[in-house]
Amino acid sequence: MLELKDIYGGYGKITILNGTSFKIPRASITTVIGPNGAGKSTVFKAIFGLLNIHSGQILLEGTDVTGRTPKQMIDAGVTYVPQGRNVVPQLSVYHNLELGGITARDQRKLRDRIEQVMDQFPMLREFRNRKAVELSGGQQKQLEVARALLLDPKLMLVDEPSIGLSPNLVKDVFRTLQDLRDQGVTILMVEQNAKSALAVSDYGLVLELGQARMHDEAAKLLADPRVGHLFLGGHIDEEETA
Amino acid sequence: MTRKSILFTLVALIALILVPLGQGNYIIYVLTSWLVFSIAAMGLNLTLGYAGQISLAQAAFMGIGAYIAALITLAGYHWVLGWLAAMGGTFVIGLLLGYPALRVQHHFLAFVTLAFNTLVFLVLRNEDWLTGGSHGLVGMPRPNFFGLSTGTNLEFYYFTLVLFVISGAIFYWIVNSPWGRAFKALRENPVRAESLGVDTRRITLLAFAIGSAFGGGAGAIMSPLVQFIEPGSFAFIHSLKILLMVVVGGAGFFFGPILGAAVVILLPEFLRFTEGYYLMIYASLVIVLMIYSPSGLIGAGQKLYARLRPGRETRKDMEKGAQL
Amino acid sequence: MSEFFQLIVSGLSTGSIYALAAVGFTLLWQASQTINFAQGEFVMLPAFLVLALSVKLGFPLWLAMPLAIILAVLILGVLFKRLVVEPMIKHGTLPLVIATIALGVLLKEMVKEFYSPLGQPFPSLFPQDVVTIFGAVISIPDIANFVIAMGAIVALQLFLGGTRTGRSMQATAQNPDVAQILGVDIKRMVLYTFMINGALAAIASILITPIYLAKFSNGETLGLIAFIAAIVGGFNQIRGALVGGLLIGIIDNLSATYVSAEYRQALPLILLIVIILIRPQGLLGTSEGRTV
Amino acid sequence: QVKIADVAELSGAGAAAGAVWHDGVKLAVEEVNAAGGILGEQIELAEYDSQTDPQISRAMVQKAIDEGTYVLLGTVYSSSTVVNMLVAQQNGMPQITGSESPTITAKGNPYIFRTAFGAQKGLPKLASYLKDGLGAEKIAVVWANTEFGRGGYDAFMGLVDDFGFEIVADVPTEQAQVDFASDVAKVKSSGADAVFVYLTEEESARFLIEANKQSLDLPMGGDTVLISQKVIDLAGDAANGAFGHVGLTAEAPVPAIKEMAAKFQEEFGYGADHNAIKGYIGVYMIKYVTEQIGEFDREKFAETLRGLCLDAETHPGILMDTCWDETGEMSRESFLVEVVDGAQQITQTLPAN
Amino acid sequence: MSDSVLSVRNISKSFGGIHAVRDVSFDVEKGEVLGLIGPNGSGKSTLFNCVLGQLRPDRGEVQINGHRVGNMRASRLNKLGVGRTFQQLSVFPQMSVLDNIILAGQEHHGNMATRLFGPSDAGLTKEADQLIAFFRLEHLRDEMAGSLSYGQQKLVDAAMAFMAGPSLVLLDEPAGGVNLTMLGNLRERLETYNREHGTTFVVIEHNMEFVMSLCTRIIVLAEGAIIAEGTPDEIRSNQQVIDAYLGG
Ligand SMILES: Nc1ncnc2c1ncn2[C@@H]1O[C@H](COP(=O)(O)OP(=O)(O)OP(=O)(O)O)[C@@H](O)[C@H]1O
Ligand SMILES: Nc1ncnc2c1ncn2[C@@H]1O[C@H](COP(=O)(O)OP(=O)(O)OP(=O)(O)O)[C@@H](O)[C@H]1O
Ligand SMILES: [Mg+2]
Ligand SMILES: [Mg+2]
Repeated sequence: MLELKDIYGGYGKITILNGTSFKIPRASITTVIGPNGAGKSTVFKAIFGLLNIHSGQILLEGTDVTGRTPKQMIDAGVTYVPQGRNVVPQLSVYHNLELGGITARDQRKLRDRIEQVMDQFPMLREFRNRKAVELSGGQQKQLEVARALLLDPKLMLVDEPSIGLSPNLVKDVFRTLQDLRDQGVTILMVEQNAKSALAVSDYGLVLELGQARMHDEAAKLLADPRVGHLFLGGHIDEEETA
Repeated sequence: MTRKSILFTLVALIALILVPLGQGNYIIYVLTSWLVFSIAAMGLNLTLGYAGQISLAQAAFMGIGAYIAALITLAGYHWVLGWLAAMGGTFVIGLLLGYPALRVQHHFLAFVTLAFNTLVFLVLRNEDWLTGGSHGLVGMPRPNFFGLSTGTNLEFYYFTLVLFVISGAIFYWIVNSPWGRAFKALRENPVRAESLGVDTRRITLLAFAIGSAFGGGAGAIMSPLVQFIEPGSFAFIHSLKILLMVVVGGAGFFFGPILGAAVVILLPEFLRFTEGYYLMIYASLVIVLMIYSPSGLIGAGQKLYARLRPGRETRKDMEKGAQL
Repeated sequence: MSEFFQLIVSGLSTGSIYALAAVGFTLLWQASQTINFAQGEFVMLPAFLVLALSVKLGFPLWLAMPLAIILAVLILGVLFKRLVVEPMIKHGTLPLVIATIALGVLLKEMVKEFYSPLGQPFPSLFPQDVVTIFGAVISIPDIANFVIAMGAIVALQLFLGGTRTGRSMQATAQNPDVAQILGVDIKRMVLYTFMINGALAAIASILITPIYLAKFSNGETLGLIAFIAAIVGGFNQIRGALVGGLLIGIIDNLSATYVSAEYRQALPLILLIVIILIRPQGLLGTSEGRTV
Repeated sequence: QVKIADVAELSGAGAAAGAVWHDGVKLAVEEVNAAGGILGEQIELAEYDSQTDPQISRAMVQKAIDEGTYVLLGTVYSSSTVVNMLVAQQNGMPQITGSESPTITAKGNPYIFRTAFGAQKGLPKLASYLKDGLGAEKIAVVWANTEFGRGGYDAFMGLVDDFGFEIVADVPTEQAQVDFASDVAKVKSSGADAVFVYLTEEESARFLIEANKQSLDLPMGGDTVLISQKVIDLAGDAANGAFGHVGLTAEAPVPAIKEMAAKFQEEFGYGADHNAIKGYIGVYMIKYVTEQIGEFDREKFAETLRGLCLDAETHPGILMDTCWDETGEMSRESFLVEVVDGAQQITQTLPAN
Repeated sequence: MSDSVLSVRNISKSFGGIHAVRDVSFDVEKGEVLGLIGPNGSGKSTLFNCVLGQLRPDRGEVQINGHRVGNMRASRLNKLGVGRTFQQLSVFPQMSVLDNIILAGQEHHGNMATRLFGPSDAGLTKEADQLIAFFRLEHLRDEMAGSLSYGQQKLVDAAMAFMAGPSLVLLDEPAGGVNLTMLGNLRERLETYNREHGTTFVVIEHNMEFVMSLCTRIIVLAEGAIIAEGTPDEIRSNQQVIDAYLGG
């Protein structure tokens, strides 16, 4: 479904990704874990066309999408939920959702979809006419996740959805992602909440120093002592991974 | 200061001492007004570049300073008195102008300061009894210091240079003290700064007051330099000119406004040979500069420097390995 | 009384044109956080385009005016956006402000150098007939100015608030990063706003120049007034800019007459400072919401 | 070769006046050079743009002097001239200015000379016409609140008592003001018999247009600018009926002026006005005075020009008989003009005073 | 008034029709680590902002160390020893990490005059470096804070709250986005401070492991009101809390 081949890239002259390569299959959930500053978010930006890529290739279903703009990525069926807060502050909740579907061809269908996601996150319906900026941190995050669901994407890039969400909502979100996976959507997600994230994932990917270090089935990673080690301190040495 | 920057400062200083030698009166005059505007631009750089408070009234403060100094020297007192009064007066008025900044920001603040500038202009023009109205004030004497005269243009240049160096040193000191850090914090994130104990109110007011005092000081030098002041020289449009200096040079950098003032004042002189087109060329250059380097000349310099260095760079933590 | 009424009427007429300029100003702010200090020059230029087309190239007036509007949309909209705003939009307000100041100088100088440094008469679209109501003389151009300006602004308001394109434009204005991530073609949205601004400026120009005469330096006053009107209205609201424009037109007339002609510029400013300090978001503006 | 500097308002608010003045200077320089120059030396004309900014004009004068000029021409705007004349004076540089503000010759500067007389000389002529010709008593005064307008305003107000006028409306206006609605409304409701208008070109035209729009039916008189060709061009029909006193005009019934105006039109493609004529005269002043003293000597130049009279017959470039007094002020005949059907019409020729 | 560091009395705050906080009262004893949890939008951040002067409550009163803090500015509060973080990242993006952290301490040293005429780092470089080292940010010391990753910024943000040696710290979601190892460090730091300096903490957090292992007492907010209060164990097993917040 998605393949990164030896990506080098970064901010300005600084390279962050140093030969990142991995491959994820269709209709699966892959969770990326790794220390702060490992380059997880940077990988997502690279895929979504927000980063200056020096070399390497990104393949989406076999076609080369390196260097495409975000708009083109959306048209190709990719949506992205970035880290941090990303709502249009002065627009109402409803209009924010509507914007999420701005690229949709069929606007009537979009309206139905909005109703559906509002069922999923009842808070949104309650506050549909409030300005997004007035929502609490977690409410804004819900809005963002909901917005990314609207377009029925093929591939979802989700950067730490759990930040700011209450535990029951995190569970809901994970469940939703699993449902989507079951419907054939491919999901690439970053989570610090590694245990619960890996528990709902098919694959896990450890990213460190801008490189994919370990890539395996989620269950195996969870059981891997080196991953345990990873969460206890120190970093994976070259020999260990080799 | 690093060794490199000390060396640079010394070289620059020597250059400033040597430049006017053998030049005609006009060139010396232009150089002197560059120094004067540099001081005013430094002030704005503090308010705008460091503290992030947009002010479109720097010319008004120059005006207030110039008139205070002019009135005092015309009344027969020594210029130093006029200078101190100009700085003091503009400090206080700047403090008052800072109050709106506590309530409004950005374009609203821009507007309030713009309005203030226009009001100052109107008062200077309409209150003939004090300011001479649109005729202005003429004939301010150039001061003597312990027998040293500043009468000729060259003498006055050195006199201004001394004041420029003093102002520069004070400015450098302020922005490199913890105050400078507080100013920047105010610019970047006032809410957070407040929660960390920075009294943003006081810092905002100070940013205005100090910046204005620099403007007033510059004005006080301007009146014996030009020996004629009239309200039109301190109209709003001149505040834009000073803003141009700060941003073109590089807002928030020590040398920015000095360079910027050089561009705004000296560059038109170099372009003079193009006759009717010089303002067009000048304006186009400014636009191109802003496109190439939004952080001004300093930024452009850094960009060029970076271009000369080798291609890729790995971030420090990416080399060492980020600890978990 | 008739004097008072006269002042109100004249104020509304010029005020409506200030409003056109101010609305454009507000639009650019919304779309790209551009404080366009060249807005006055934007209003000055189209009149000269009309003159160049009709006087220099001999086009009939009915053709020259629409052509000039199209040219204005191209130059002040497309070109300005492509050449100046686009490369800078990422870098915040200040560099753009400076660039627009420089652009204002450039436009002024070009008109002066390539057309004329002297003021030029400008034909009026409307007959100069007057009607007298309650002792106030109202000219046909006054009425026409008011109606056209209102019409343009109402249409714009409907477009922005009522259509998806309009809302995409708003999203672009408020958070371009997010808009981009959602697939809004932000470049196109910004382009639209600049084109609309070009058209508004051209209309304002054609309406106001018969009275103000075409002169390269006209923009200095107009730009300032547009800025002030936009501020009073709140900067983030179209109808705010409308109210701001009208208010400035009237207050200026009244204060020049009843308060002090020497301080005629002062009163509106003082009033506005007070308004701003009492209502920091402007008269009709909405507050920016929670900050923490 | 002899170098002559012209410091003028080539840009900024005063460009309309300064650029025309400069063209007048250029025309005269060409003529003089074609006719063999001054004392056999060709004139090299150097132009300096004051940007209509007094401070810059001062710097430009300084620069012109640094770069060597024989005599200085300019500036037109009084606000600039009052500043830069100090520099010329300090350097002993004769300066021939186009400014008409009364203050300029009142400062005892021995190096300044006018090309047109100050408002204080012209306005009494206008005032007596207002009183005797029109029988006006209640006057509304509309003036530009700038150095230029202030001079005219003060001069006119000084006459009020002598002529027994009552000022019923005193309306100062801003530089580059575009909206004159309130000013006209004020005049209209003041009950004045006549209006005295002392504004620069575009503002005069805007005032006339607005007055026409509000159907203000009062005689409107001014000095030089109000009835200048430029204002007539700009204001169109609205200018009809305006009248005023003119020191110099291309329409003057003086053959030499007509001829000069025709040449000017041919050379630059637009009509000459008083500023063009002033610039033109300025150059010829340099020529005639220098030839009289027989050498290029600034001190002597100034000395000779003070108290000098030049008659137009032997000095055709001066266009009309002209005298300068000890202060640099000048005198010559002038005209009363009315705008009829979009053209200046001389109604009276007034003697020199 | 015994040892109560923070005392909140009947605070209410509403926005338009929304009652974000309804009549909330509680006390925090010196040396306590209090957890504040509750569903999204239950008013936790609003409560913090009311306590710390960023918002003015409609009703009610807050006392810190026995002082009423009604109209007190946040900077005054901070000088009285109250540190905080915001839910949304808030560092100074165009300042280096070191400068960020020094800034957080400098206002607590000397007065305006010494801050102008004294050393440019207010003598805090060493202290700041220690803190930087503790959060393992040495390699980023001179980077602009705005160019750090989310989690790194979060750590800088937290570090700033400690710089002034506060006696009461209010943290709004300190754990969000922070790597688990670092999170362990953060918890350790909190505990050390609490033990050695008797620093009192109030922590809003959705990461239950973090809250439960750190806090001595937990208050649960729902729809603006307190619905439960108790030790971690009590809360974990409180059915109301499970329904409203933890989920099945
Ligand atoms: N805008 C930027 N400019 C320069 N460097 C950056 C920028 N954004 C991130 N970096 C650097 O790139 C590296 C990777 O950052 P990235 O955001 O990808 O990390 P991450 O793995 O997502 O971390 P986290 O878990 O904290 O979100 C970090 O060292 C960070 O400091
Ligand atoms: N400035 C505001 N204007 C309008 N409503 C607001 C404002 N601030 C907060 N609210 C509302 O008040 C309620 C409480 O918000 P608050 O941010 O305190 O929640 P929270 O408990 O911190 O939630 P979270 O865990 O998601 O951060 C929410 O419904 C929010 O929408
Ligand atoms: Mg990240
Ligand atoms: Mg919150």
